[in-house]
Amino acid sequence: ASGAPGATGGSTAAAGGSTTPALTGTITVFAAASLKATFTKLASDFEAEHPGTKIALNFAGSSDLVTQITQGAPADVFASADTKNMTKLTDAKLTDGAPANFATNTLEIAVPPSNPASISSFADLARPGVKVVVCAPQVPCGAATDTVEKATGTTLAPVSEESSVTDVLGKVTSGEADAGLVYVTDVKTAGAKIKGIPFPESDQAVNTYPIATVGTSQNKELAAAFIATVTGSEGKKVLSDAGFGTP
Amino acid sequence: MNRRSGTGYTGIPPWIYAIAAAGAVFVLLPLVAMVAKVNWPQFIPLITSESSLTALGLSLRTSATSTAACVVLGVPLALVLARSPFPGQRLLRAFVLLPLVLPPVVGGIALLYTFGRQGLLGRSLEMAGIQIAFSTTAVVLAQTFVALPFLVVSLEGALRTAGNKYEAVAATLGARPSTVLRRVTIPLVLPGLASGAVLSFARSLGEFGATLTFAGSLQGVTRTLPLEIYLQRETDADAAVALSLLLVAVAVAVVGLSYRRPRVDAAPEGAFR
Amino acid sequence: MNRRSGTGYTGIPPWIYAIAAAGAVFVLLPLVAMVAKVNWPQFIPLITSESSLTALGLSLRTSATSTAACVVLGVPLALVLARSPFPGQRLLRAFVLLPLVLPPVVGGIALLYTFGRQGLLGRSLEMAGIQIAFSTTAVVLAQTFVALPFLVVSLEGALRTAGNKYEAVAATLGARPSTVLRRVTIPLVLPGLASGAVLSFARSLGEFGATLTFAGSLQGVTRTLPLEIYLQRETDADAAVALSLLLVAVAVAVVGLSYRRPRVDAAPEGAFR
Amino acid sequence: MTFQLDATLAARGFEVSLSLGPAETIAILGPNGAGKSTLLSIISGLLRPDAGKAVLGGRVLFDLAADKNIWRAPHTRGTALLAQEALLFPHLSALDNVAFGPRSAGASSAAARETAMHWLAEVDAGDLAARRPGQLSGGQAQRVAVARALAADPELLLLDEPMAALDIHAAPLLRRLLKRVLAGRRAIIITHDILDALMLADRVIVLEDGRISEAGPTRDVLEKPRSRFAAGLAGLNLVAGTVSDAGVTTAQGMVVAGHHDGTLGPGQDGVAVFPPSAVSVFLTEEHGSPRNSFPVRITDLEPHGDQIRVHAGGLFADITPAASADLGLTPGMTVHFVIKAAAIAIYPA
Amino acid sequence: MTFQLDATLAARGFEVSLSLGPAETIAILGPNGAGKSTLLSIISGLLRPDAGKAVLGGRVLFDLAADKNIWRAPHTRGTALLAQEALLFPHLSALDNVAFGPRSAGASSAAARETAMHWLAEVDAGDLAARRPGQLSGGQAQRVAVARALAADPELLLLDEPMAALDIHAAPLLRRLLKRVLAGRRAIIITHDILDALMLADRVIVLEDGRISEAGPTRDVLEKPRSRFAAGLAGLNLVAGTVSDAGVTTAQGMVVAGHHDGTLGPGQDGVAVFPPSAVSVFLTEEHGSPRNSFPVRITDLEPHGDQIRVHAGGLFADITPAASADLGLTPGMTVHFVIKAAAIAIYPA
Ligand SMILES: Nc1ncnc2c1ncn2[C@@H]1O[C@H](COP(=O)(O)OP(=O)(O)OP(=O)(O)O)[C@@H](O)[C@H]1O
Ligand SMILES: Nc1ncnc2c1ncn2[C@@H]1O[C@H](COP(=O)(O)OP(=O)(O)OP(=O)(O)O)[C@@H](O)[C@H]1O
Ligand SMILES: [Mg+2]
Ligand SMILES: [Mg+2]
Repeated sequence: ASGAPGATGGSTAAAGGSTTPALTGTITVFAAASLKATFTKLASDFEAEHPGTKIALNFAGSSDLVTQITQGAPADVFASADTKNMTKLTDAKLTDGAPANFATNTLEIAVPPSNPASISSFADLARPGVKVVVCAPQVPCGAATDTVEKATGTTLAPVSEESSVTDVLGKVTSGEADAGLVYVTDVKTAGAKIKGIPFPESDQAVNTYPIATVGTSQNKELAAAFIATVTGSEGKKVLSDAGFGTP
Repeated sequence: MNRRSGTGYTGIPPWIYAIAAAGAVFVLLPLVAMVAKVNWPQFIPLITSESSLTALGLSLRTSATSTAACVVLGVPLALVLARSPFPGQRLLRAFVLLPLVLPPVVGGIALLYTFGRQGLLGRSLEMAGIQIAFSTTAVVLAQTFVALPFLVVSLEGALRTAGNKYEAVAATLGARPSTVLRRVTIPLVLPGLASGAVLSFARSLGEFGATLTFAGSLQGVTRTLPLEIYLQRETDADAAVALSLLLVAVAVAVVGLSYRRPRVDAAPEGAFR
Repeated sequence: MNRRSGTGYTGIPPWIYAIAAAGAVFVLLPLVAMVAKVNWPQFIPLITSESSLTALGLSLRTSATSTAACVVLGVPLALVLARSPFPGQRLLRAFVLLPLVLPPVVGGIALLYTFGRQGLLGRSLEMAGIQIAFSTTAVVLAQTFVALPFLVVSLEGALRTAGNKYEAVAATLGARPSTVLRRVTIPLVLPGLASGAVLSFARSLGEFGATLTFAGSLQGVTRTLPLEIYLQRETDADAAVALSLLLVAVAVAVVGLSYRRPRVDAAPEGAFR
Repeated sequence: MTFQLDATLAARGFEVSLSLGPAETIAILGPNGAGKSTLLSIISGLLRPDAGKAVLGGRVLFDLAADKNIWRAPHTRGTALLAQEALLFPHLSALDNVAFGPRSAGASSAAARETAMHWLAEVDAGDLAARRPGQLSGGQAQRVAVARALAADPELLLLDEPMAALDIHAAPLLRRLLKRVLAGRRAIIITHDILDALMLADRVIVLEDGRISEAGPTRDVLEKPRSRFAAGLAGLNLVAGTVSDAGVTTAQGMVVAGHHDGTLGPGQDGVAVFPPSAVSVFLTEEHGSPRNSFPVRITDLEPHGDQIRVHAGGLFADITPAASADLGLTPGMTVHFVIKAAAIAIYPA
Repeated sequence: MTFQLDATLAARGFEVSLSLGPAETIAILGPNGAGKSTLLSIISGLLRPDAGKAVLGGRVLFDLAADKNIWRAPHTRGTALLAQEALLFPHLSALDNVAFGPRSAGASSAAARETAMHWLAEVDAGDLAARRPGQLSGGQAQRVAVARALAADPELLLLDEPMAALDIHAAPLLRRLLKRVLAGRRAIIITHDILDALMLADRVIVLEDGRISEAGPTRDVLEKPRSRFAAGLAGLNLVAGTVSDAGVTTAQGMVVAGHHDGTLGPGQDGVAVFPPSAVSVFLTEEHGSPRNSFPVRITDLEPHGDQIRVHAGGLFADITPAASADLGLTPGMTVHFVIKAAAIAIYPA
């Protein structure tokens, strides 16, 4: 897997440099909502680089997107926030070729800037009286939380198991909860409204973002070119600026 | 007229039935599609699973409570809006309707800003020892917030349509305003009030966004059936759809039962005796 | 009575005002809290950004269209439910109400199952060259689906409250059912119809879950203001709240304008002349 | 070209059959709750009887025989109903209310308004044209409602108490208008005023308890009433019972002596009818030439023209105020009503 | 302990001031739209006048003087209103409708129902107790509404056409009931029937165009009417104009000769009043002893008792049917109304 991005990255550079006239038309990219900022930037960069192309972006939760694609939505590219949802699509034989992983994300403890419960480690979250919110096990960040809990042997007693990272973040930024478990990238986006506390155990649960061309795509070439941009150096830069790790 | 023995007059042009049928089909088809998708062998264990039943119980309890809260708060609001003209009435009406347009998630955020620990009232409430966030109370608050406009609007329409003739008669017979309200106004607009309450209940039962944002999602405490469905969807959309049939069934039962056959004589004094 | 010169009788007990005030505060406080949180220097560029304006325009257009669709489909449904008793009427009413209880996301999935390419009707539609999902039409369909019950329920309440005396009179004067409908029924329940339409419009304007699932979120095509707000919230919750103030402002304007001062003489024949 | 009706409605104990000539007007009289409004509702199609049939000028309005079940909708019947409540459309001006019928019949807006203006003027309500019903007084609303029914110009006009709520000048005016309009027209008028029947109707029908108790040309019914109600209308006393040689014997055993023409056999049902002016009042039982003397308890005394009307035992007597004062009559007193047999007419019930 | 009212309401051209003794009943008469119902609405508190004051037994009902602005709510006024429409509560049985007033006054449920049953029986509607208003006929509903107003037992009873829609047996019955109930009670009754005024009221007030045009003891008003309306009530002809030596000169220049007692000076406003029986009808202008002969066009002929009433030129004459037939009178003809000056009474307007 580590070789693939490099290879495609190279071809993208070639495509950008050459005057290949093949890249025209429009593709629709279905991307996880957490990719909004990065993909918006990548898409506009791509359009600038390849005049005559248009990248339409459709953001929603990864599972929503999968449902939409399996129900025949006109998607060309699917970028998922976890491998589980991508697997649903490959199982349904709706991808064109194997998905490529283009980013990773790890958990971080988020606390309000004042850190009212004085959290400094993962173990602190299990202290009685600390109001912790986490993601529900059904969603990727919740699965990751579970993994970390198992790995550390710490059992959390959350006051709420949210269905998305955004909801966890919302509880922490509003000061409702004392701490929450979210992704590094979320802490970064939230800026001053939140303080991130990294913890070493987060390595135990790395979340991977895969991307793939949808089998029913009418413009696989353009789709492939966009995927190349995402997985290529330009994509890496934009993604890592946003806090994503590289797979 | 002809309420009992005849069906002499129903003034509905035939083409109205055609459109009504189209409308009904439009609403029913998606339900049929849902039912068609259900994987029945998987369905029974799913809806009888502990988490589903807990969520259903919580949903019914909180929806009933918030419907009651809507009636308590909404009937006075509708009365004031329909009966006593005052400056700023239009503005008040517009504001009361706002929870309708706010995307529920934003509504939830607004509630957090108000009743949350750091919110407008939160601090005072916390001093008073009241903790709302992450509790079942929060669920009820969220549901009441989104469902209240339904009751107010449909009741106000009914109150306006009914007019206040009978209330005035009651007053000339010596009835105090409270008596008039209890014995004349409310009984007369009962169909409107029932519609409103059913709408509120249904909206509360289906409420999801505001609850998620404001109250969180903890099994048995704040995870209502819609939240359970939403989570279920993360892993299996078809299962989520199946689970929502449970919600649908509950709603059909409640709505079906709450609209009794209109009383034979509920209509105002017959004109054609 | 006393519609013109006097304010002789309004039968509202004083304690009703107190509760109404409490209700109003409950609804208004979260709005105040929202406004208080707005970062004004950031607000103006945000709401005037191209994506916001595109989304707002799309929202207004689709909501207006779906309100019209609700009126077209809902008025007949309400008439049939209110006026002509038939077997299975209660069941039909319950089913028409269902979109209210379905969590919107599930509603969206159900619509996909119906009108999607793989759906019940989707195949036939596709053969006919019609693609609905992920188009602006899909947005309108989703909004109509969730907003229709509002119109039906509030109009049915008003129709029942109004009774059919005047319709019968009109028929005895030789008016065909269509004429009765146009010149008597509709004008008489105008307040109820207005409430219903306003509710539908508001619900359409705030619609989010079903649209996201069924229509997707493509800028300029299907990304309405609530979807824009949802996406905004991924990055900045406060900005999302600020953006929803735009929605609130639009709604207040529409509701405020659509409820005109009730006509001086809209109430039935004065009893106390 | 006649109108023919048979209808029963068990829930209201209603069972009536009647017919109407091409240009005939009949008046329906009867006590409250007799079924008069029910009759008009059935004819106009607002109420469905349990069984029966109605035909208007060759057109079947309804026929509920088991194998037919024909039911014509109200708007296709060619009848127009002025109901007992005015029920003006609250959202239309008086003019538009009256123009409603012509408009529904297909007239242009301008033509309909012209017709409406004409009828409004006829009922002396021309100056109210622009008002909404909510701004009209009771009598004004009633006039506009009458104009609305007349403007519909139906084949059969149904008027339920058209004179209700009118003042003493408007009532005669409307009565005259109706007389003019109804000449050469088919109409059924419900009224409590015998004057309306006399002036407007060719025939009267007395409805009691959902059945026709009397029918015939107005004068005949008033001169020879067979029911208590019709006798009351005519201002006559009526005692019903079984005919005997002496006269009429009531169920209570009271015997009213009177003259009858001999065509009546003993044992038949018959009525004894006499005017209140033929009744004398005595304080004690006198034995004179009059053969009828009944002890009765006075329930009331009221002025009646320049006489005093004494109500007692279901009968009434008209005497002069002077006589009343002389006798010191007061309600509650027991007196004797004395009637000469010669003043009493007896005929079959 | 009197009732005193002053009120103006510009929108309806209403300006009335009246007072009522402790146990007095007054009847309000007047044409449609005169403001009769408006008056009752103002008294009962359903309509707010622009200005004025009302006091009932020492209690101020309203006082809208600039510095006061007192306004008592309807339910605290001690008045009960029977409005022109029955408006029975549609969701309550007849019994509960009647029990509504007593219940509101604080009676126990059982006591209120007992009172209600009593009043229902009084209006002869005892058997309708369990019915809903939708199941009552027009007249039945009216009776229940009257019972409801009476059961409220107010300090001041306000009845707007209580006899409307009643049949010929029910109306006298109710009239007698009201007479009994109103003895020793304060009440205001609106009616179009002079008999009601005669039997029930101590005084009558004639309202025209929002103003009192006549007031006084019933008999006085009927014997010496000053307004056209009151003359109509009394069944008299009335011509208004300016007094001259010869009699009364109308605005149109017609001179009606008659006798007056000399207290009237020329130039004053006066009325000439004469009964229809004093009017003779001639086909041509005759010069005989009668000094008054007016050419008029017949608008209508109608039966009136055993006479024929000839309407013409705003006046009316009663003649025998034989005379009418002899003269061949028909509407549209021009005839001469001839009246002996001695039969004409002239007095101030
Ligand atoms: N909707 C109804 N349901 C049941 N019974 C009714 C209904 N309406 C009227 N009735 C009864 O039917 C009978 C006839 O009523 P209808 O209205 O025809 O009387 P009516 O002759 O018009 O009397 P009125 O002179 O009082 O208007 C009455 O006994 C009345 O109580
Ligand atoms: N709501 C209203 N707005 C404006 N004018 C009105 C209103 N109601 C009545 N009027 C007018 O006020 C005047 C007095 O009406 P009111 O009802 O008092 O008459 P009334 O004497 O009771 O007549 P009736 O004998 O016909 O019942 C009428 O000219 C009427 O048209
Ligand atoms: Mg009737
Ligand atoms: Mg009136």
